[in-house]
Amino acid sequence: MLGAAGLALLRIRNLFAVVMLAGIYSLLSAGLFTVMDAVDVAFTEAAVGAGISTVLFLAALALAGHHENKPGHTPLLPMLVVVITGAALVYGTMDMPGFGDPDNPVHHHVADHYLEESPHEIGIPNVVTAVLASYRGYDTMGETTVVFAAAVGVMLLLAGGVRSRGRAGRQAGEEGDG
Amino acid sequence: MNRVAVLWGILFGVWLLLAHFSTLFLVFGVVTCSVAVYVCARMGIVDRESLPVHLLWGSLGYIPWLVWEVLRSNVRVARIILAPRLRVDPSIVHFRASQRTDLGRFIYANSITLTPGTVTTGIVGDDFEVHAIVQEEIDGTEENTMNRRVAVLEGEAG
Amino acid sequence: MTASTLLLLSLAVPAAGAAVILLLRYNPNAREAASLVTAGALFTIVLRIYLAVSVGDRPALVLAEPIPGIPIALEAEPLGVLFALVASFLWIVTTMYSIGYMRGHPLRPEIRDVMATLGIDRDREKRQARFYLFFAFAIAAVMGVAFAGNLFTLFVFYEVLTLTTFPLVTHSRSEAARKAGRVYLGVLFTTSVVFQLLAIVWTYAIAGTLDFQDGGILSGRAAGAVVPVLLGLFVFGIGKAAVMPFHRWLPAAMVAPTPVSALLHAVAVVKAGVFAVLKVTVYIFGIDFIAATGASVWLMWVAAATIILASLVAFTKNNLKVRLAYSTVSQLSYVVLGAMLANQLGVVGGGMHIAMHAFGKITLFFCAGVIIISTNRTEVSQLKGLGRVMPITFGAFFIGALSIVGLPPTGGAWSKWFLGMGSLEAGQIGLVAVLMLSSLLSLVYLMEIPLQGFFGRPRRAPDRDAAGEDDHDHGGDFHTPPRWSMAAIITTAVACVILFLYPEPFYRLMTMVAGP
Amino acid sequence: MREEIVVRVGAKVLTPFIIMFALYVHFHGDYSPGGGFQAGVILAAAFALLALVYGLEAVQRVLPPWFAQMCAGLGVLIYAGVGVVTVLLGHNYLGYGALAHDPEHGQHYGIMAVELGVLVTVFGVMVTVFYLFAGRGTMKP
Amino acid sequence: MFAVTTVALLVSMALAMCRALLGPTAYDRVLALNNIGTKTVVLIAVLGFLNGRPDFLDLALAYALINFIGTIAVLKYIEYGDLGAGSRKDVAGG
Amino acid sequence: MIAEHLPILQVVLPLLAAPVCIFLRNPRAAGALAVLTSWSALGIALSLLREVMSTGVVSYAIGDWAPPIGIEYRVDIVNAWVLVIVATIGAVVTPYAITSVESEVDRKRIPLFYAAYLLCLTGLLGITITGDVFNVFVFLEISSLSAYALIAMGQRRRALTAAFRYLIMGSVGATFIVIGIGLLYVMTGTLNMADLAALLPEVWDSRTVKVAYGFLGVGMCLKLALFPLHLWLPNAYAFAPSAVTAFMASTATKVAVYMLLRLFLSIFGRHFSFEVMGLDLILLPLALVAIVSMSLVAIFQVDVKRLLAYSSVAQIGYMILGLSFASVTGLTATLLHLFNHALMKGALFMALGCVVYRIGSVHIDAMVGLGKRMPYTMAAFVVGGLSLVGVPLTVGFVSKWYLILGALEKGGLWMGVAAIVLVTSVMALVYVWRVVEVAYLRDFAGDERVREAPWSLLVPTWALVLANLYFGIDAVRISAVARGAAEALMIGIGS
Amino acid sequence: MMDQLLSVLTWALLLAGSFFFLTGALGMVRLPDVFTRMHAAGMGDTMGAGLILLGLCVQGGVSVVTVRLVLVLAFVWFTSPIATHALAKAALSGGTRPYTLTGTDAARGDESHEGGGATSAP
Amino acid sequence: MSVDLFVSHYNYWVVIFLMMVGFYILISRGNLIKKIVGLNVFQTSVFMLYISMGKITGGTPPILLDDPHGEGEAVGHVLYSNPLPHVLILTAIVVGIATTSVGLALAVRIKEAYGTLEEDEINRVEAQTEAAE
Repeated sequence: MLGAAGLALLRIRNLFAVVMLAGIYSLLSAGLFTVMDAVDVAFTEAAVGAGISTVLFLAALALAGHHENKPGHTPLLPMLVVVITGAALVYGTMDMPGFGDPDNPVHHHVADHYLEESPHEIGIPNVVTAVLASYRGYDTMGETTVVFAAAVGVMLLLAGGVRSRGRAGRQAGEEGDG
Repeated sequence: MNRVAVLWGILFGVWLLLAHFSTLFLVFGVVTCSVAVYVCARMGIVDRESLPVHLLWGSLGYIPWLVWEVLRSNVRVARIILAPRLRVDPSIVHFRASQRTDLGRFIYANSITLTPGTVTTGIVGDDFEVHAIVQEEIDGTEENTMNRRVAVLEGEAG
Repeated sequence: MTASTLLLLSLAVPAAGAAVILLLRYNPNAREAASLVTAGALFTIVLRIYLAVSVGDRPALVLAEPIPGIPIALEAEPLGVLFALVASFLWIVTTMYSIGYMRGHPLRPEIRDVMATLGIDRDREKRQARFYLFFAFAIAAVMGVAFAGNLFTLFVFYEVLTLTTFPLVTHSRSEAARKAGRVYLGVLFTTSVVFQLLAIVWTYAIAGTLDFQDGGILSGRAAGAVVPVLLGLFVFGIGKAAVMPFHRWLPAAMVAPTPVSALLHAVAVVKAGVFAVLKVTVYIFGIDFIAATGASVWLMWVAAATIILASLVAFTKNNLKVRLAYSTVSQLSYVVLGAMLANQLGVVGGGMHIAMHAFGKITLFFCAGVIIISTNRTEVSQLKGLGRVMPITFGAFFIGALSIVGLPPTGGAWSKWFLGMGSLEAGQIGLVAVLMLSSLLSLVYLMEIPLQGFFGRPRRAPDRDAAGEDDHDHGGDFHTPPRWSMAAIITTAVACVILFLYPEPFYRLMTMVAGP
Repeated sequence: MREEIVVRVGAKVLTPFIIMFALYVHFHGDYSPGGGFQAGVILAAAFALLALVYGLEAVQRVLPPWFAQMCAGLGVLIYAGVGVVTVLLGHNYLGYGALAHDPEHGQHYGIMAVELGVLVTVFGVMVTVFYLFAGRGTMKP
Repeated sequence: MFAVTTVALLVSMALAMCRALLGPTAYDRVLALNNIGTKTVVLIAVLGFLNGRPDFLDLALAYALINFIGTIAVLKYIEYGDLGAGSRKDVAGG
Repeated sequence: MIAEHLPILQVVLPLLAAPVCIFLRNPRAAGALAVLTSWSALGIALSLLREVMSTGVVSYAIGDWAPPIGIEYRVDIVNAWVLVIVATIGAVVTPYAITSVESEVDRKRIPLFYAAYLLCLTGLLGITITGDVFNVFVFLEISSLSAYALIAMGQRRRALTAAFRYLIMGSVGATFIVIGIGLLYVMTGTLNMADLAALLPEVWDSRTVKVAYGFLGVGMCLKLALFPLHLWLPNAYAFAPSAVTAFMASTATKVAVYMLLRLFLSIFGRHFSFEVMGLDLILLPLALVAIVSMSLVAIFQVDVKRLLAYSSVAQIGYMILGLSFASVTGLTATLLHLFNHALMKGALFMALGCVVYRIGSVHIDAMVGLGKRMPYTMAAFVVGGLSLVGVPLTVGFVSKWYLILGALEKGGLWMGVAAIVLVTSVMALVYVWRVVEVAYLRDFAGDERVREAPWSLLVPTWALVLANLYFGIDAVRISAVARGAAEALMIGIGS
Repeated sequence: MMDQLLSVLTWALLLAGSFFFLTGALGMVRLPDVFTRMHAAGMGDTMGAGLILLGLCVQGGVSVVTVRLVLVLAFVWFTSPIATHALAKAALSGGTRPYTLTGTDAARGDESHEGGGATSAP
Repeated sequence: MSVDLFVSHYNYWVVIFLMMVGFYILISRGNLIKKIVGLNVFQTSVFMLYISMGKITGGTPPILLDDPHGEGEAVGHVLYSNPLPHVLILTAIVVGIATTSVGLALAVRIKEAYGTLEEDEINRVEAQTEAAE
């Protein structure tokens, strides 16, 4: 289903529809995350995908219009790149431990510690929160900063209306819309 | 002010239902509800429309009826869909509703939409525009049951 | 004052002089006085270093260490002292000369007009200041080359010299000057980076050091085909030695003002090149090592070919300065040849040729410059009969030419003699023939000028109107040569003769280098 | 969109619940999925909803853009500040053990403070970003 | 039995997905999005029971609340072409 | 007490300053804060380097959690070195930005600009200092996001498209890195670098690790703009505001190169990189093609900023070339060139910034005769350019020296590599000299009012220029540090 | 006994809910235009969700879980008609003509371009 | 390639397929917004890859069941999925939305400056501008 959504995204040229499908994609992936026990992730994906992302996309579309041109040339090169990348990944997964196997190294080294020690060390039942905010709290701080950086970036780009014209001469086209 | 308190109470009730029960969370609950209520009050959205406490009693009767209506129309629509030949005859109907307040219209419009087979597509003043999957779904008169019941609901609370 | 302090001063004095020049850039007299004083001071310093070295002292000094194990170090050894002595002495003379020359040199008319309308003479002064400034820097770089204590230092100052002379070459900023600047920088830089630097790093990779040492640092460490290849990289990489096919920059650089051509492109820059070749052969490879491996035989013939070909080209050139430039190309390869002979006599001959050719060639250039500013003539064919108007100039030219050809009673005779002997000792009879032939050629193309000057007849009157003020001597376009310039010409011409009579200091230095 | 009865009333009714729910998600992050980030997003979404219905101006009267921007920066300061406090208390950066005698309590406090920082930043950022996108269309004279 | 329900939900999601893919109008896709949203809410609820950890319904709750915002944004986008407008007259010029 | 917290302060200080910049709202105050912050960052970086040189690896466990459990900051000589590079450039460019930015960015946006700038600095320092692979990704994104915004601040509208392209390619790179990290994680169960280095040898044979290697490599190469993946760089540098270009060009790609070294040599280890994966054989041709083709392209550019941007791609080729030698000397060259290239590109772009400040363009035709009008600026450009070419007595020479030495040490066909390096220096001379010639050997024809750039721009520019000269003359110390770092890298992190 | 009863009840409710969901989904595929499909979708939203959640409530008994289920249900029932209404309105303003048996436009005409906003004034 | 391999890895492959679809959209489409959508899909799929790494068959979400202050006897026999990938992906999602918002802001600005969102049209405009200069 996700694949179908993805392919549809590829084909459809009405950006509005694309955004809708992207929303569906996000919804479905959130469902998948739930299936795979990642409730926190699903929650986040839900909040982001359904709440903010769609709204932002629509806002951007409102400013930028929603029609996409037909791709002009046969995209052979991208296809090649994608096929190679995909093949490499598949090749790489060959030696990966099987899906869901509890003996995988992933589940032992550090994860064991989190699951076994966090009740004593931190004492909250949601291990994800414990790891997020304490064991790897610094990552989360980085994450907060990333979000902040995004805000700074968007403010730099969009605040204050139309920019003053630079000396180097900017062309028309900007005059048309604000 | 009264309404604010009521809203606060409702929110806090929901909070109690949701959250763990401990001192800490009670404190959090108080904070949470206060923040929510404060923001809503600032927005000016705590009023008769958003907090129809006056309809409480009336709705006790209305909701079960509505559920029943929903069930009935669900079955009707299911029949249409499952029929080997699609027998749809969609149309859009305009009619006047007899509700006096926006709240009443809101309830009526939502009730119409909630019952499958009919969708409110527009309200201008008291002019309702409803799309129905088959013509017969709509009883587009001021005297139809739902209209009357909503009006009664609205009217009871004054 | 210790000798090593003197080394430092030999760099610092010209640099400080440059700073003073910069400060005094709007006051011509003070500026030029500063130049002269600096030049004199430098010569004194070098003289004192010479005195120290001639008694066997080897003052040394480490300036900095850019790369661990490879410092920028100065060391005075005889060959370097010889070079420094020549360069610093000639700087005094050239400064004198250029004071006259730069003031007397008429600007290109279009620029003069523009400046007149604007009422600006400042710009010209500024450019003259720039001239002296970079000149001083270039001399500092030359001193660095001369006293380099290791190959790396040599390379550093070699590059600095290239860069500081670039503004001098493009002094006029005309399209021709820009083009010449491109060739100049392009050839010198490309050869030095692509071949020379490669050779240096390679040497370091093999020997683990770059210090100049008696007997060479590579001897015994390198073997096989590496040696001739490496030597070839050095010889071609030192583009300033102007071994064909990398000689194009030298004629191109002739667009520079004549003092620049005189000092730098007849003495300092090109001599830095051949000097470096000598240094490399003597102190990096070691002449015995080269002789033993026979690595230099093919390069001897390259040098020989350059000698002959450049002479032939010189024949065809009508422009006086360009002809002199090709003559220089040819003469430089004498030194290279001397180095490649890899025996005592060859090295002594090469080293002495650095000095002898310097004095001879600078005289010629001085004369050419005087001719240019006095008559505005640049082509050989225009000079007929001028000798009678400018007897001193053409007389000096004659003496200089004799020195270049290698005829007594001038210093050039000695170096040619040693080179010839060296060739014989190396068993290369063919090279002796080459030397003879090239001397003959140079005799012809150089002697044509004074002979035409004295005995030729001007074909027609100069086309310019009488200038008015300075024409009491002769009609038309003639300006009296500046006195400062004439003094310089006489000095160098006399020196050529003196060096024939008294070549002792240079000979002694060279035997210290090459062994008895 | 004030004139759309259905949407307006619906939004009015739902907004308090959304806000409350957002904060619930935040405070309850220790026990169930959720936390500062999700809460921030939902909270911002609530304001987005209000802005959609009542227009940007009306919302900005309640929640001015400068306030949102300040929130965005403040959250980062709170988060990083907790780290600085622990450093000042002699522990390593973000070593919440410093915040109370009992390290477990310290962890609790630390996590709460930090989550608050995340909430504030995410809320501020999302609102700011939304304001900017939505406001750009009407800004033109 | 939860499994059966899950399958039924998945099938109906797939059908809705078909609608999303087929279009033909953008509104069909919005409808599909909306529908899939509701189904996801229910699905998450059911999955909670299926896994024996039914206490993660907050997620469903969040969805129920937020999905709605997206649709409102769509309406606003279509009707006004600008998400920030206060009332219709703000965008009267187009 | 503060001394032991230096590693974290290094990153947190600019991070804290960034929101404060926004609160200040006053351009001057924000600028002053940024300057102060960047200088303290430099101080911290220097003292870290000193500490590491004297006591060895410094490890800082964030949140009191011992390394594989929590996130670790791990400073060894290599990243202390890179920290110093980044902090130095930051400390020099920030004061420069104060004047430069005023003329190129809206006054209203200036505090935001500094916030983004500081965030970018934070990100770069964070990437460098951390000992946790996922943390790398997080800070990578901090720096990238702010960089996108900063680049888009350029005056011409092409800055926008340049930033967008950078965003797309940068995000792809970051995503590839995430994939790579994920694959590594799945094989070992840890994210800590030292831990990974210890655990990886057990699973070297698996195809997953090899693919992870590939993805990390490609992702990093996208970020550092190695030749076929460099498409975002020229325009991004050409159209960004001058101060941003100066900062980014001298730090961003350097940090990416550092990460590449860290990943390939410290984590995977040189045995795996060179003997199993044949990294040297893959990188060598790419680096050579990058050097030659980009130098060629640079020769034909008419926009000087873009010219230098292409030259940057070529210079990155030199760094990668040093890596592909797989020897201590080669790595020393790489690490030195990290520093040296930062110095020279910083100086060059800052000089161009001065030109932009006065005449608003760096088109080569606009720079005619500028040597007279802006003597100090153009002199800075000349020295920087000579350094780029690799003339002795400048830093550029030192790194080139090691590069050639590294090639010659390997002998045989590597001679050719050395020759290519040398020939491309000549190409560098050509493109630098085009500008010099135009600026000095032609007469000025522009606006008579054009004069020398203000001191506030010249002083930082010349600070870097003089550093170029100083470290070109006295490179013993930095060479020693670089060699020490190279040896540390070759030994690997685990043992 | 009680347990079994509850089980059966849950089964029934879940199956009924699934039925409505499936039917609605089928309708979404079969029905001719977006408006008619809305009706089908509405089925899932109302009865489908309602019955299933109710079934889960029965299974969960009186607990925090049930509270949440009820809340979810309440929100779904509350938001779904609003969303549907919004969508219908958007579709109409966006210029989609409702499908009719006769093929003529029974409702109002096509009056605006999408996203343009010039619909009838309130 | 045995059946075992397929059974235990098929979901990775599905995820990889999705990833590649996103990647393809990202690099082949000329429309800037579409590119961002592609980036989103690409990233989301990578998240799925991570999450599937963390899944343990029969595991439950890593939210501990027993009271943390209790004796903890339940910890032993309940199998929890690995929380670490979840944490990482939470961070990555946030990063993703941050990137998206900046990308959209850029796209909006590009639209304003060029009047189009198509890469080839932008290139054309730029080529014209350059020619005019």
